[in-house]
Order: sequence, then C-alpha cells, then structure tokens
Amino acid sequence: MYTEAVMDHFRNPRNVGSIENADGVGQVGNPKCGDIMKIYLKIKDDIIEDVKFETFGCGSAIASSSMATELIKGKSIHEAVTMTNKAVIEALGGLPPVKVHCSVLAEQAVKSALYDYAQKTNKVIKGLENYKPEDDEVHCH
Amino acid sequence: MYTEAVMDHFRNPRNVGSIENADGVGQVGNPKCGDIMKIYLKIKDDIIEDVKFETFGCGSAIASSSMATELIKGKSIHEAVTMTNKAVIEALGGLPPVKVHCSVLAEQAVKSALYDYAQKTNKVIKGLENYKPEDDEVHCH
Amino acid sequence: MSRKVYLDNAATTRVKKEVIEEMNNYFDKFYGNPSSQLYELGRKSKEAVEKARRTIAEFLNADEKEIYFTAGGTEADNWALKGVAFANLNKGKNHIITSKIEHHAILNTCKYLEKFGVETTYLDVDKYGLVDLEQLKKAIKPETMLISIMFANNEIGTIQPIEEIGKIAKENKILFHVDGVQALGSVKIDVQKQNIDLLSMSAHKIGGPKGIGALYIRKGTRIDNFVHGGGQERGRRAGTEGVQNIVGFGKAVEIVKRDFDSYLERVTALRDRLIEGIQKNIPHVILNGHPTKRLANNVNFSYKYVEGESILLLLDMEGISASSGSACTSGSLDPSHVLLATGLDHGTAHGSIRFTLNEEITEEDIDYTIETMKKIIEKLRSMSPIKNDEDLKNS
Amino acid sequence: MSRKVYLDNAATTRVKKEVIEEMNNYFDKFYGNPSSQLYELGRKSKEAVEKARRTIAEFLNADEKEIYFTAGGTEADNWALKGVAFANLNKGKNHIITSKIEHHAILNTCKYLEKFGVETTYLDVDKYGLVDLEQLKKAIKPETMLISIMFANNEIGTIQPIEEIGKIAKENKILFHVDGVQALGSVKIDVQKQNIDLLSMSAHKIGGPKGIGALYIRKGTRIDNFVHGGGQERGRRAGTEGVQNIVGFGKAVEIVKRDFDSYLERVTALRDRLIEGIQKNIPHVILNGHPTKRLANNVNFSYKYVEGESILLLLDMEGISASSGSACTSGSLDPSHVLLATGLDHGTAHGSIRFTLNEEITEEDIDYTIETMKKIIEKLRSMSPIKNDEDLKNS
Ligand SMILES: Cc1ncc(COP(=O)(O)O)c(C=O)c1O
Ligand SMILES: Cc1ncc(COP(=O)(O)O)c(C=O)c1O
Repeated sequence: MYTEAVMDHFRNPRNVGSIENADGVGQVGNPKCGDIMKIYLKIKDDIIEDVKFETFGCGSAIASSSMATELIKGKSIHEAVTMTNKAVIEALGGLPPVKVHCSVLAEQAVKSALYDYAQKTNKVIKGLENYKPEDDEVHCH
Repeated sequence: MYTEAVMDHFRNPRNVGSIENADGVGQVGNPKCGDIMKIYLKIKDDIIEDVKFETFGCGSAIASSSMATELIKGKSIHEAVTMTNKAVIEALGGLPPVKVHCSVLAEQAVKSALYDYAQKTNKVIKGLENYKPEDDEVHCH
Repeated sequence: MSRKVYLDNAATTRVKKEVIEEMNNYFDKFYGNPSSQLYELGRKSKEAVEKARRTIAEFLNADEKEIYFTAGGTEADNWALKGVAFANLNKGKNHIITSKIEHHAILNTCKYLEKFGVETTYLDVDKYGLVDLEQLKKAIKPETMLISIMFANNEIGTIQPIEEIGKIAKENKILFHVDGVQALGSVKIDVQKQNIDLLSMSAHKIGGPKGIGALYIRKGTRIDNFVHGGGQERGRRAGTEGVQNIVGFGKAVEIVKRDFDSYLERVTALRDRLIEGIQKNIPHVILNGHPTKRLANNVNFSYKYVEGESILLLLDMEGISASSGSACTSGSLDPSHVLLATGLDHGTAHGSIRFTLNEEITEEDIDYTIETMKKIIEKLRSMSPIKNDEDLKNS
Repeated sequence: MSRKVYLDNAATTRVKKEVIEEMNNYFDKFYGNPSSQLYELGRKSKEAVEKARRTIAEFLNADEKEIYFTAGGTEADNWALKGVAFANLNKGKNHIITSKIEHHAILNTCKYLEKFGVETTYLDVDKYGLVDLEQLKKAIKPETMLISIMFANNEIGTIQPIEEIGKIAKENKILFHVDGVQALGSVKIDVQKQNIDLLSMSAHKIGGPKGIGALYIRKGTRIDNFVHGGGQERGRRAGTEGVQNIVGFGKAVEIVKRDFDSYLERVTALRDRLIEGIQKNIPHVILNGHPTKRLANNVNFSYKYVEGESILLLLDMEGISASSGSACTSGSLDPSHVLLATGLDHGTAHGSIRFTLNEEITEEDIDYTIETMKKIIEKLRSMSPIKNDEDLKNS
C-alpha cells in the first residue's frame, strides 16, 4: 500500500529526535486522531541549520515527518514556509488517499514551528501572516 | 434416492403390457400430475390369473405399478382388494416421502380395475362398497 | 455403458483444470485476509481479488469499481431486487416488471417483496419463450422502479432482446437488471451497449467454483446494500471475501474470454447435431425454446407420452446426466413454470429433457446420446398407457 | 528475519492440509449439483453436503435439520437479525438488544434495520468487555424480539456468560442469537444447554475455506428467509451450494472436534507465555480483555505512546503478522469501537495490537515475538513526542 520511498523513510526516518533550546518548536495533531507531530528547528541567519522531529502516528505520518524535515533542512525560513503537503506527497512518490492528511499534518507542523520562531523573534514570515496554530478543538481528518 | 428394489422394478418392470379382452381394467391419475397407471386383469374363479400394467410416470410410479402387479398376481380378488399402498412401499423397501403418492396410485389402480370387474360381473367385492373411481377433478398429490 | 456424458452444464459445470491450479495457491499459501493490508499475506489476497475483478469488468465493458462479488447468482439476484426496492420504496416507487420465465431467485424474491408493498408485473412469453416488447411498454407505470429480465433462460435457452429492453428502460428512466447467469460465456455481454444497470453472474456455470458470483452495479445506481457488516467490497457487500473462489471465478472468465469464439462455434455445431438427431430419430417430439435465438449449448425437447424422471433415471444408467422440467424431479407439484409459460400442456411438459453441452463433449458423445434416447423413449412409450394425443386428451 | 510467524488467526486461518485434501475431490471429480438427485454425480455432492451438516450439528448438540449453510459469518448474522426482524415486525415486536462490542456484521445490520422501524439497545461492557446481566434484564421490553450477543469477542477475546444470557432470554420468551464465529473451536458450544436459538459460524476462522459459514436455527423459530430462490437447504437458503467449501467446513469442524482438548491446552499455554513475556519485557502496556475469561488464542495489549499501524509495519518486516485496533488500519476515523467501549481513551486505543495464535505456533515463535515487540516499541517510543501520561493529557 505504501511506496518504496514511504517505506524507506518509515524504516530509516531522517532527523529523528529533539533539539535542546530549539529556536522554534511546533506540535500539531492529537492522540485522539492517532497522529501527533513535533518539529524542532535550529535557525541561524534565517537558515534552518538543523531540524528534528518526533512523531506519534502511523507509517505515513512518520515518513511524512521525515520527508518534511529533509525538504526544509538547509533552506531559508522563507523557502521552508512555502513547503506544501503536495511537495511531501510528491517527494514520497505518493500516499494512499486515506493517508493524505499525514502530509497535511507535516506541512502544519513545519508552519507551526516557524510560527513559534517568528513569535519568539518578532519576525514576519511571508505566508504565515494568516497562520493560526491549531486550536484545541479536535477534528480528525 | 431410490432403494435397490425400486430400481430393480423400474429397470425390469414385471408384467408390463396390456391384456386384450381383460376382465377388469382400471386407470387412475392424469397427465397433469405426471402419473397415469392402467391395470389389466384376467380373472377366473375369483383368482387373478394374469395382470398387466401400463404406466406413464416417474421411476417410482413404474416400480410401484410393477410391484403392485406382483403382489396381486395369483391372488383372489378378495385378497387383492386388501392390498394397501403401505404393502407396496414395504415390498419396495421404502419410497422417498415425495413419492409416496405413487404407491397410493398403484393401490387405486388395482382397486379401480377390480371395481371395473365387479361392475361388469355384478359381483360384490368386500372393501369396494364405498370405492368411487376417481372423478375428473384434478388434484395432484 | 462405461461412457460418461455429462450433459447438465446449465445445472453446474466441472471446474476447469486451469481454474483449480490458480485456486490452489489460495488455500494454505496465500491465505491472508484481504482486509489485512499491513502485511504481505493480506496484500497478496487483496491483489488476487482485484485482479479477478478487473478481468470480469473488462469482459463486460464495465469499470472494475462496478463489480461486487457475491455468494452466487442467487445472492446477486436478491441483492439487485431487494436493494433497489428498499432504496426506492419510500420514493413512491413500488413496481417491478419481470417475466414469467425467470429463475426462482427472481420470482421468489418478488413474491417475498410483496410483504413490503412491492407489486410485480410478470410478462408473458410466446411459444419460444420470448417476451413481448409491446406488453413490456404497456406495463410501465410511474411507480415502476425496475425491469428485471434474464438474458437467457436456464431451461429452454431462449435469448431475450436485451438491447431493445435496455433502450425501453432507459427511455423511461427505469433501472434495468439482467440475470446473466446462463448468458455469461455464451452471449456477448456489453453493459454499455445493452444499457444494463445491474447484471447477475455465477462462476459455477462457466467452469468456476460453486458458491461465488457477482453483481455488476452501474455507478450511481440507487441501491441499498444487501449484506451489512465490515467494509469489504468498498463498503457495499460485507463478509470476508471467498478469495480462492474469487480467484477461480476470475480465471474462469479469463478462459471464457480467450476461448469464446472457438467455444461458440464448436458447441453450436454439436447442439445442432443433437437437435437434428433427435428430430430425425424420435417421433412425437417438440423442441422447446427458440430455434435460433438460443444458447449455444442448450437442447430441450418434450417427448410426448412419457415422463421426464423415468427418462433421466434410464439415462443415468447409460452414463448420461441431464435434467428435466418434470415436477417429479423438482419435488414440486407442477412441471417447469417456464415450459408452462410457453404454452405446453402439463402432460407434455412432464416429458421434457434438457441437455446442456460444454466444450468437452464430442460428436461421439452426441451420437451416443441420440442412440440412447431413441431406445429409452421407445421403451418407456411401450410401457405408457398414452399412445397418442387422443389418449392424452381423454385421460 | 526469515522466520514467519502468522499471529492473525482471528482475521483468518491457513486452510488445513486435511481440509484441502477433502475438498480436492469436489472440483472436477464430484462436481455435480446437489439439486440433481437423478444422477450419480449430483447425489455424491448432496451426500457430501449432508455429511458436513451432520458433523457440525453433532458438534453443537443440534439436529442436522437445524443447520443452514451460508456464505460466511456475516451472512449468518444478517440472516439472524433481518430474518427475525422481518418475521416479527408486524407482530408488534420491533426491539433488539445487543452489545456495544459486537462485530460490524451485527452493528451495521441493526443500524440498517432502523429504516424498517427496528430499535436497538446497545448494552455497555465493563473494562474487561463483559456485558452486565442486570442492564440486560432492564433493557427488556414487551417489544423485544431478539437478544444478540457474541459468544467471544474477535478483538479482545472476552467470553460472555452465554448460558446465563440464554436463561434470561428463555425466561422472557425472547429469541437468543449468538455470534459464535470466534468461539467455534475454542469454546464448548451446546445450543441446548446454553439455550441458543440462533448461532452464526464461519469456516475460515477454524482452518476451513473462506466464504462459507452456517446459521443454526432452532426448530420452530419464527424467522424469514434471507436469500430467496431455489429450494436448497430445505427451502430456507437459496443458491447452489458451495459444495467444496461446505465439505471443507465439515472437515475443519471434524478436526476441531478431534483435537479440541490438546488444542486448548497447547494454545492457552502459549497465549499465557506471550502475555507474561510482554508484561515482563515492555513497560506501559495494558492487557485488553478479560485476564481469564478469554479465548485461548487471543493476546491484545495497548502499548502506550505509540500507534498501532507503525507497529504492524515493523512487525511485518520481521515476518510477524498481527492486527491493530488503530483507526489507521481500518480506514475509519475512530479506533476500535470495542476498545473504546471498554473505556480506553482514543490515544491508547490507537496503540493496541492483537496477536491471535493457532496450534502451529511454537514457543520459539512466541519468544521471537516478545523480543521483536520489545525492540519495536522501544524504537517507536524513542521517536514519539509523547513520553508519559502527562504528555498524553497535555497534547
Ligand atoms: C438464470 C439463473 N439465475 C440464477 C441462478 C442462480 O445462481 P446460483 O446457483 O449461483 O445461485 C441460476 C442457476 O442456478 C440460473 O440459471
Ligand atoms: C465475531 C465475528 N462475527 C462475524 C464475523 C464475520 O464472518 P465472515 O468473515 O465469515 O463474514 C467475524 C469475522 O470476520 C467475527 O469475528
């Protein structure tokens, strides 16, 4: 049911872990829905020097997180904020329809971490003006 | 579904045919129901000297006719009239429930032929007083 | 005596060697549950099921998403009728049109549906078993939700003008169900061209295993589920899939497709040899069904003045398997409702025998069958009190 | 890595060698239609079907006339519920009592029946999955026509007090249906002693083929037919019998009966070894289901802070097949309704894994499974943002 790229990123996820004193941290999802993603960013001169993730979720959630961190690592925050869930799906060679929400979660986790960074540093990141961190209301996808 | 005796009498029916100038002839059943039996009797001194049958019908109808003729051949008409369908079934080693009516038909065919004989000869056969040859009304069993 | 000639292929068929071989993998090798997508064994089963579905869909010119596996032709018929009825009853639609010569899976389902307020019109057929399109048109009411007509009849083999009926259904915006159980493999079925909305099929009539069938449901058809439960068959027919049976069904259709033309040519020739042989060698016979609009493998005659069960028993002794429309063989009181609907009298209907061929039958089998029938009919007629039509009428 | 451990026997089982051998005769050797009683081939099929029926009847302490073959457990469940409902609705009876942890074949059928005016009470279960007999008694109304409770649950293995429920049903003159699909072969079923009126079974859970099951119907039970058509199954379930499947079902029951005690002893020991091994080696686990009133082959744990699908995928890579109550594996939004009914929170329910054993499993398999699970859970927990219950609550 999963592509080889998904299975590869699930089996050998890149950038697993946490970053102490991260410059930005974002967490999305909730256990009720079966998916939580947490992204840690180390940022210097607007460049994402390091990124780590922790994920509670199914195979495609883990693979999506892993792929998302790969896609933004080394990129500027302005590039990173444009990363869409479509890009994640594409890079993974596709996701089953019922798993598309995992890629959405990955996009949101990245945005959430960038938002946290922007809040902390009082920066404005184009594309995040209207971003609201998930409210508490639970709506599983 | 049939016993060996049924199959034997079906395969090699005894007393098949007709008797010219028979002393008694009886026909019961009708083509609508899928069974017609005709019995011919040659009677001398109240003894059934010869008996023949013709049957249109299923395997058990033919076997029942054959067995019935065997059961009454050489018997007196007073014995023959007491031959029941149960006797036919027993002699055949049993009949499937849906085929019991074939043995009833055989009993009736014998009675009908005896009745014909009694009518023609103005004899009274005990047990036939209340016998009525089948009316035309069709009621398949 | 040692020759075995199985001529009851409309009742069921021998499972083909190639089918068995394909199935064999799905008992103790690929035995996973197709719903178990997270391990290899389950995925293998799922793939096999989907492959069979594609094969069948292509054969009917349908989309694979329109094929739903069932436990057989009977369940498919039940689903089509009850599913449409229960989905439409509260829409003010309560009328079904079918024919008098349908399989009991249709007739008894219609009868049952009466208790839910469904009314059914049963169309007459002519002496060949053909429905009358004018009568059909007249039967249509605003309440009509479904026309259900079999593609080909199981007893007399008559093939209905399905495409024309499909047109009428479409023009009147009425769903069209076709019982294709006997037609599958013998008639070109094209659900688009013939405007079929629902089509029932069964594997065991075409060299596949018993207990598996399918219902084609045109996308967008308003129909309730029939078997409720798990999410199998895209949520439309619950129950763990009979994977090995589905695989066998798919393979059987694949073979049918591959051998279609040669099968038709071969079997039609044998059928006609048998029909002519009987007509030439046995007097007082009536061919039941249409002389040309008939299934390639169906031969059905009535043999006057004799009864069908006796014929079958004697045939069995000579190694020949066939079937009869006689009441005696069905356990019911009346002979075949199909034969009666074509206008046969009861007495004659009791004396009907159906031979249904397949591709394994040889010319020698056919000639042996003719020879054997000749002897059997002579023997039984010599024992019959009915010697001619006069006798029949008077008795 | 090359070890293969199939631990999803509640999903389906490998068909047993002896079963396959028995079935093999019924594809191209004895392929007749059991309805064709007038020739040898048909009679052979019929005999085989009746032999299987007798075997099953004896095993349940039922009469052979009370066993009806179906396409599986799901059809049996549908028949029981719809058949009773449609036969009783016009008698002023419209109420069914069942439980919250039934199989979807029951729950979705009850849901569908709403549209016909049927009302259903869904009994709660305690944290072990047991229904409360007092709640059951209180739920009974004059309109109650049926109580339907599964003998043993397919996910958590909990065995219900069927005999007590049977007594309550009898005292209140209410029909009692039991979904026995998971219990067959693992629990002693006695329809007399347990006062069961209707019992659903399925072959593929006990080493038989997929797509065949049966419904036990106590003589005299008021129930409509579910599949209408020909006169098969004494006029109660139409459709050409899946003879080969029925033969396989019968053989599977025969084996179950023969090996019953040794199976139970062997598998229970393995089950307990697995339960203890997991409890000893993996922290933060919760055993789902009852500690002792559980199926001999069922092990179901929730592994906190991780999600089930990931576990299954990693297990598959190590050759182990299992299943999970996670929503991710079902395609639905919510995790297992069974686990939620026992009071698990969603997050924990997502992390549940079911292992279901059979007699082929060895101690080495069990130890390998424990070892593998330990590694997998450690790996996934190390990747999880949730490290403890605090995190779970706050996230
Ligand atoms: C025309 C027709 N419809 C339906 C059926 C029922 O199919 P099945 O035997 O697969 O239930 C049959 C065969 O028995 C048939 O000939
Ligand atoms: C408790 C229970 N009932 C019913 C069923 C349905 O049986 P089947 O798969 O034969 O349709 C299953 C298994 O899937 C089950 O575990």
